[in-house]
Amino acid sequence: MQVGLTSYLIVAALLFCLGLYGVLTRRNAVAILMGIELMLNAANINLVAFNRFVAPAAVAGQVFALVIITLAACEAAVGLALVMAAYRSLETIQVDEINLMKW
Amino acid sequence: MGELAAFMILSLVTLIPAVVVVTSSNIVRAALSLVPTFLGVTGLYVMLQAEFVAGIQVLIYAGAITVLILFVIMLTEGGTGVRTRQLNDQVPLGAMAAVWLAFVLIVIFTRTGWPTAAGVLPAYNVVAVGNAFLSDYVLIFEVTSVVLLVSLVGAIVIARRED
Amino acid sequence: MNLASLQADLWTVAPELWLLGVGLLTLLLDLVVPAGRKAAVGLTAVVGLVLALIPTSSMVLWQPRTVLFGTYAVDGFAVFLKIIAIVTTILVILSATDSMGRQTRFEGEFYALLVFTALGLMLMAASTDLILLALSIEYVSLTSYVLAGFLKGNPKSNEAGIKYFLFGATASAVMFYGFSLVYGLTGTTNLYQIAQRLSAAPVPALYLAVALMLAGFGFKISMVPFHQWTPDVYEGAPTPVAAFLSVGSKAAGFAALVRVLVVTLDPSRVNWVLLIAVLSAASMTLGNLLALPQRNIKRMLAYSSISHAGFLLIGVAAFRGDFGTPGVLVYLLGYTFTQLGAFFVATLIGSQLGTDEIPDYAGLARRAPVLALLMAVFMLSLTGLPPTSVFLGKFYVLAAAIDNGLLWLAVVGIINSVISLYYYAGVIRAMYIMPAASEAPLAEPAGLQVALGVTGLGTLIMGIYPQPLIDLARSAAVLLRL
Amino acid sequence: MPKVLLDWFYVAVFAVVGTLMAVLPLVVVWLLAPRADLPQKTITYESGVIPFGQAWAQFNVRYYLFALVFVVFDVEVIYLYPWAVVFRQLGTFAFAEMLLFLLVLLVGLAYAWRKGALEWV
Amino acid sequence: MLSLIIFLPLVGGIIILFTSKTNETLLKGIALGASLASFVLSLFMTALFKIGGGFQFLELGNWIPSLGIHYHLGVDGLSLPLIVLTALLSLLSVAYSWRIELRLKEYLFLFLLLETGMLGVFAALDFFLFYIFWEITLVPMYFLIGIWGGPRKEYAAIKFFLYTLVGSLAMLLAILVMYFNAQPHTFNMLTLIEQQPLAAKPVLAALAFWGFFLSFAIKVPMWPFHTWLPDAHVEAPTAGSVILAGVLLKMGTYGFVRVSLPMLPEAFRIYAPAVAVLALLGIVYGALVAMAQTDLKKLVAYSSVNHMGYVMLGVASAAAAAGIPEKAVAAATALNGAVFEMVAHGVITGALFLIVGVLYDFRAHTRGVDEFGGLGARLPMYTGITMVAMLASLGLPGLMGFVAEFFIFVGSFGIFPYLTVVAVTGVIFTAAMFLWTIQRIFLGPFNERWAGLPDMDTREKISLVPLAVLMVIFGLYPRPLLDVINAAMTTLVAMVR
Amino acid sequence: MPWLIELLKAIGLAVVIFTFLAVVAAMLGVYLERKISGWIQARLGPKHIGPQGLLQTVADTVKLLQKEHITPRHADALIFNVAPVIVAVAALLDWVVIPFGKLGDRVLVVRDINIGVLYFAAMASVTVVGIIAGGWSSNNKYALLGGLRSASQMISYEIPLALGILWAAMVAGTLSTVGIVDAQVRQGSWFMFKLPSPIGWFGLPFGILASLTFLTAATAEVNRVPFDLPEAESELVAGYFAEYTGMRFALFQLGEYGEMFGMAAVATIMFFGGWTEPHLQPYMWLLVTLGCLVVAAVILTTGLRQTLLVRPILMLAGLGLLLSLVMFFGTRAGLSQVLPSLMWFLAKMFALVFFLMWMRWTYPRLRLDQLLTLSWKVLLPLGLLNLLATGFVLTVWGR
Repeated sequence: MQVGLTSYLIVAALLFCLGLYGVLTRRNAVAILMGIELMLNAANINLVAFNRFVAPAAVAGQVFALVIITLAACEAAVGLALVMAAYRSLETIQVDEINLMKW
Repeated sequence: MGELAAFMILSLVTLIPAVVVVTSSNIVRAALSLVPTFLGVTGLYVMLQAEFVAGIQVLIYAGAITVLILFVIMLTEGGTGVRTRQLNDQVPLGAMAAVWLAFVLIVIFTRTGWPTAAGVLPAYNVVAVGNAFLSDYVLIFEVTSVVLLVSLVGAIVIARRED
Repeated sequence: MNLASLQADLWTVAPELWLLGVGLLTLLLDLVVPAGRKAAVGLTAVVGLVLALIPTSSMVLWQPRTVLFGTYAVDGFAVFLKIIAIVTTILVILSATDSMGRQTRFEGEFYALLVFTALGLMLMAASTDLILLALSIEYVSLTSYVLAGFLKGNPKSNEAGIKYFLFGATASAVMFYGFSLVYGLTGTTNLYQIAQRLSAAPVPALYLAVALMLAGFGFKISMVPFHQWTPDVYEGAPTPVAAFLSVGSKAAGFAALVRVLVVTLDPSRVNWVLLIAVLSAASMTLGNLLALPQRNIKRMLAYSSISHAGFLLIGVAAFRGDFGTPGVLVYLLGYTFTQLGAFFVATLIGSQLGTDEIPDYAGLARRAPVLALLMAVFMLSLTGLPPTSVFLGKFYVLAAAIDNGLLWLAVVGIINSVISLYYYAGVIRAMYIMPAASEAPLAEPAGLQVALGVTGLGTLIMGIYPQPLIDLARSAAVLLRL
Repeated sequence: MPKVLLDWFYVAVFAVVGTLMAVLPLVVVWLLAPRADLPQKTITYESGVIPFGQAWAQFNVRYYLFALVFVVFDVEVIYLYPWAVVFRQLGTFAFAEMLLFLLVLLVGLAYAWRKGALEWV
Repeated sequence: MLSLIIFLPLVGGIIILFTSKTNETLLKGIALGASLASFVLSLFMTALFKIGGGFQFLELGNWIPSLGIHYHLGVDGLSLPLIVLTALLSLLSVAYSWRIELRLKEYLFLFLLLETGMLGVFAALDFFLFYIFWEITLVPMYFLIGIWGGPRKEYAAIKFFLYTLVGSLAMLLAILVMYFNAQPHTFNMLTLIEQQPLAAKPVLAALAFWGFFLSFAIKVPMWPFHTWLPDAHVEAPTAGSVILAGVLLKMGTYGFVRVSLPMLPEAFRIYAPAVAVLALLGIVYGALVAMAQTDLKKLVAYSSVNHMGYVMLGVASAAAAAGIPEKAVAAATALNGAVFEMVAHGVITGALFLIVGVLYDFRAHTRGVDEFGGLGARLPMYTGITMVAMLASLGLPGLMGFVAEFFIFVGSFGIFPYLTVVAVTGVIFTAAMFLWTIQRIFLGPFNERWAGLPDMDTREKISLVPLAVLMVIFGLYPRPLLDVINAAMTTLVAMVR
Repeated sequence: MPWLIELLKAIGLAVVIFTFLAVVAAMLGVYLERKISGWIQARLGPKHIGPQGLLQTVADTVKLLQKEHITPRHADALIFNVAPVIVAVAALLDWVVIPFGKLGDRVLVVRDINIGVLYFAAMASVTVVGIIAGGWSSNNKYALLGGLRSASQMISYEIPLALGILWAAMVAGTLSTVGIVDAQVRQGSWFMFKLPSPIGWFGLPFGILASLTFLTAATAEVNRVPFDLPEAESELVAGYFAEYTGMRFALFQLGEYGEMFGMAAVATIMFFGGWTEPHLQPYMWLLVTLGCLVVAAVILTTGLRQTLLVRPILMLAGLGLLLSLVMFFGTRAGLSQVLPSLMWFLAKMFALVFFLMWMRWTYPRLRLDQLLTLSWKVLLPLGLLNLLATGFVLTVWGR
């Protein structure tokens, strides 16, 4: 059996769904962020796989993946800073306990 | 044959720790499980002949983002060692959503005829990436620096104390 | 590499480069300006932004084209939204010069970040490349998270920041996944090439990609069902930031949405018109219904902004013909003035009275008659009563809907307009009808006065004599299509 | 197998073998070393004092600030790698591009520096 | 000239905004001056008006040319009386409001803004402009009710606002439907009448018709859209009620005659019976409910429902006869009656509300019909004017109301005979209602509580006497007014064919 | 079955290199460290087991193998065990890309990965995770604090480290380690001294700056004095491995020394020409010979002879004498390669290791704030500027 594009896409899809599951079920803000990172990785696998199989002539997919990695890093930096700030003033990072505002 | 085996192993290396990441009741273990996941993804990149991205994946994801996450865990609730409930009440819902989405995605992916082209990737893709960044994607390249700058400034502002 | 063409292209990004310079200057200036005089930093930023308007607006009538290897569009549409972004930023900075200094010691960074965000919004409006689009959307998101959580001493602001971040990052991740599928279906990241190649793409995957991408755009424009963050963030964020988010991010989000949908996706292959129409109706209705019971003005404006997003989506769904795209632009501009004005009043009340509750606006008509009058005008404008700017916008999008045979959507729109009257009138009622708790007049800081004046005049002038703006929007609606 | 894959095949083998060889002495120890389950032995070391409280509740945002600056500059560096490889073929313009890129980030560094994010107090 | 009439009040209002709050006399003076100027100009215009000359005093200017929106004004025999009526009632209301103290500046500004809006509605010949003026009337009215109104002012104000906004937005849709079906796209009402863009598209025509219908019917208000009216009328300050009943309601019927009838004749013809039935229900229901009221203001309010029913009956009849040559005369008659009734009702009901106000605002502070009694002897002047107004309202021959109702019945009988017969019985209820009211207030045993009640003062007389005189004059000699109206209506009916 | 052959080759190489690391880097490294420290501190160091105490570390290893593994109470046992393995394996993986020398036309390198130096930097960065994991899983205040401090330091110095790597990569125009050495061969000199034409020898200051940046960062990266703050025995009770005993502890040591040797190797490759022989004119070698002779003579003839410190220096001088003489005659004879390249590589690497150890025992430990200031406020700007200046010189000025 040949390892084709679809195989990679399926792995990425599973990773994406795992990440989504994490985002939906976690209480801890940092854990949610980890779920998000998994989702971003899934997107990157897609991009690199497509680059390899769909459009190998250029490296657009790889460039895109690099940009997403960059953004993931920035997101982590900013997001975790927010988590720290929240922890300092609210003394929790469990998102379901961060609920000063309700409709 | 070897390729398939490698692919299977890498997939498992990616996915099994990922399951730990999203289910472990110990947040530090979850965070540390990110490392094998990222490395597994690195392996997949390598199989896809994107070794530059693979290197960056290790450097940034495993070496920087994970560290950052670990730091924050240490500095907040993980550092106290207190085991708090990690999952909320949406577990069945989330599981259903994830499984359903996975099903949909896989069905669509397997049935879609992707437009595969036969060409080959540039042999030395660092050079290709460099050329892309410095010519075709020059704007993206420059904007990236601004994004980094604002992230830096913003995160510093947020992380520092007000007094 | 063709150096000559690149140098020529540099002129087309002159406003962006200028803004980058202004941002850097602001940031550096903040390092040397002593505490207590940080307003000077804000003023520098304002001056820089005003100057940026000159090169930007000179581009309105340029021949549409893409520059920098096809990654960036110079068309009227982008330029129009750039102008909105810059104007918004100017006004927000002006409105913040009074109150931010008292609330945080990071005032200088605040202005700098706003300038940088304006840059991001401009990029978002003009990106014609998926990568650049993703980058700029995320760029704006990142600064927005920071701005929302800017007041670290304030738990609500913290909460706003963290919620915004978690929702936003998730939405971005989903959107990137969608982008990756689009790339996979076409093998290119250039929107125009995508447009050509998508015509042969398999449909189910295309639907999937569209749905995933809509998550990201929907988040930016706070479209149902990606709207949950809106009220909490608007309530918790510093009021000028809430104003900025409700206008700037939304405008840029629409820019990106319109570009992706209208330029790249042939509705005959993915029936996104119906999808958008349904989402539009849902946004309008849900936003309105949830706005009804609100007592906090920022929360109310948040829900109302969801509903306005729905209205704007009418224009997107009805993109065919002479009304859709210009309608979105006109609506956005009108909404910009009005919504900003409303938030500025809220800023002033918040900083003077320390409250955001609508009942605390009681008797404002006596304490600050001009302010109350302006607020009344803004509220009526948001309802969509003539002769105000949002009326014109609503008129336009409703016209577009009818022009495109989406009569049902127009009906939903007007029903929602009526519902919205109820809560907007609630503010007027508080200001004019309810008795005042105190008769003491309110101080009105200079920066805010200027900002309020501009928004008020904008709201009214656009309502009374919109011809120049309509001409502008029409020429701007020449969205570059290949 | 293409050369690139072979390269990384070696890396993988190295990782696996290395792990095995690192675990091997642990196993040997497990087999050889004596074991005596004295409860005192597993008390964490705290300079001879009976430990109190959980490991670490102290809160110091400094660590985070450094990690944060690190992440940003680490990302910056990944953009330097491809540039370093190709800039001589692309010439002056590529250099100017990188100059702008770094200029922006140097402003960031100046900011962090001046605002004391790089101080350990 | 027309622009001057319309915008003079607004100019006055803006001047008021920039005048010191404390100088009340000046404020009042400006307001009075502005509305007086407007009124005088409207009279002047009337003098220059050529009967049967179609639209006159046309003004056409570019406004938003890229959308085909123009600043387009003009008057014909339909709008002229209404404009004069508006100017007159506004003037009288300003005069009546002399004693307002609470937030005078805002009050006067809003009032003048309202006047501009109303005048604009009647003069606009461009749909966009029409719509804007239409909407402009809502806001000041909301404030007038909300700030200066009675105990339930907030509820009444928002109810009024919501109802009418539903209507106007429906109208906006209808306007847009018209716009997009015209070739070229235009908002010009005259062009649209000529083009009949929806003639060949029955479904769209029906939609547009119902859109307009909703808007106008709420404004009129027709049963069952009338529920905002009693609240608004009762809670509004006196001058507000006067304007509301005297002018705002006419905007609805004016819309039917100006828009629905000529632009969508086919659709209107099809649905005319339904409209007529609703009108009839309004007539009967209005009268019956009014009879049951003990609150004087409410009573007058419901009588408005009743009277507007007559107007609508006339209009519906005319619509039903559209395109049928042999019924053209009847149609014209009915329309003449309807328009005349609009003017008459404006004058009469305006007067009635002022009358209630006289009693309530500064004297008795109650409007309970049953609390009075035997005032006739004590307040002769007041009683006299009230009697004239009420009798005019119930359609006593020789007074204004009679002429109007007579024409309506004559006209509509030829078209809806059965309905008309029922409607005529409605007149009986109306009469009964007013007579009973007169009896309860002015006749019967005197309630000693009101022993110190003074008669009307000069200002009140200035407000009321002209109206009473008008009722009598046009009751006895309706010809000049009728000629004006008739010319327009005949053209209209001819055009519809 | 070509892949099976490759597999066996890979396993073989892995075993060899791991053994090399364990024996040379860790065991010999520890021994050298103790010896050199002894020398610098004017004492003898290990002496009793084996000749000159050479077998001391072997004995220590045997001892460690018999030690009981204690897992602290409440520790996370799994992570506690995995952490040292991560560190050790990361150190091992560094060696995949390091070329030891040249045999004929074949470069002695496990694999010449085309992103070699990037790979190296990536592997170095993984170590941090292991250290934090180890510090956290011990459930010990000191260990956690030590782990965090260590991690802070390592990440702080990763950027200057990367800048140093980038400098070399930029000058060579490739990321491959072999490519970098080849570039130095092509221009005939080490990057530390000479840049490609048209700069040539004017590149000296840039090269020295870059190599200093890299070496400083490398020292800090492997937590060595003056940057050994994280494991300061007196303050933090050995830092993140406070709770580690027996072989687990040894694995950390292995990782650390492996990493140190790796750094030295990479520095050799990037700045000191890797396996290449120094190409000096014969008379230069003669001068070196004379220098060594003079040193030896001065020591032997003056009172310095009495001091304890002198013997190692004397040994070194003797070694230098021998070497330069061989080189002199070799080059005179017209040999292009006088001594095997592997030897040159090891010599340079050990020289650097020696340098690092020398630093360790000469300089006092920095305070944490000094340490971070050095990284962020000195090395980072300096590295960046150096990079830019070199880039400028290479492209713009050079044209």
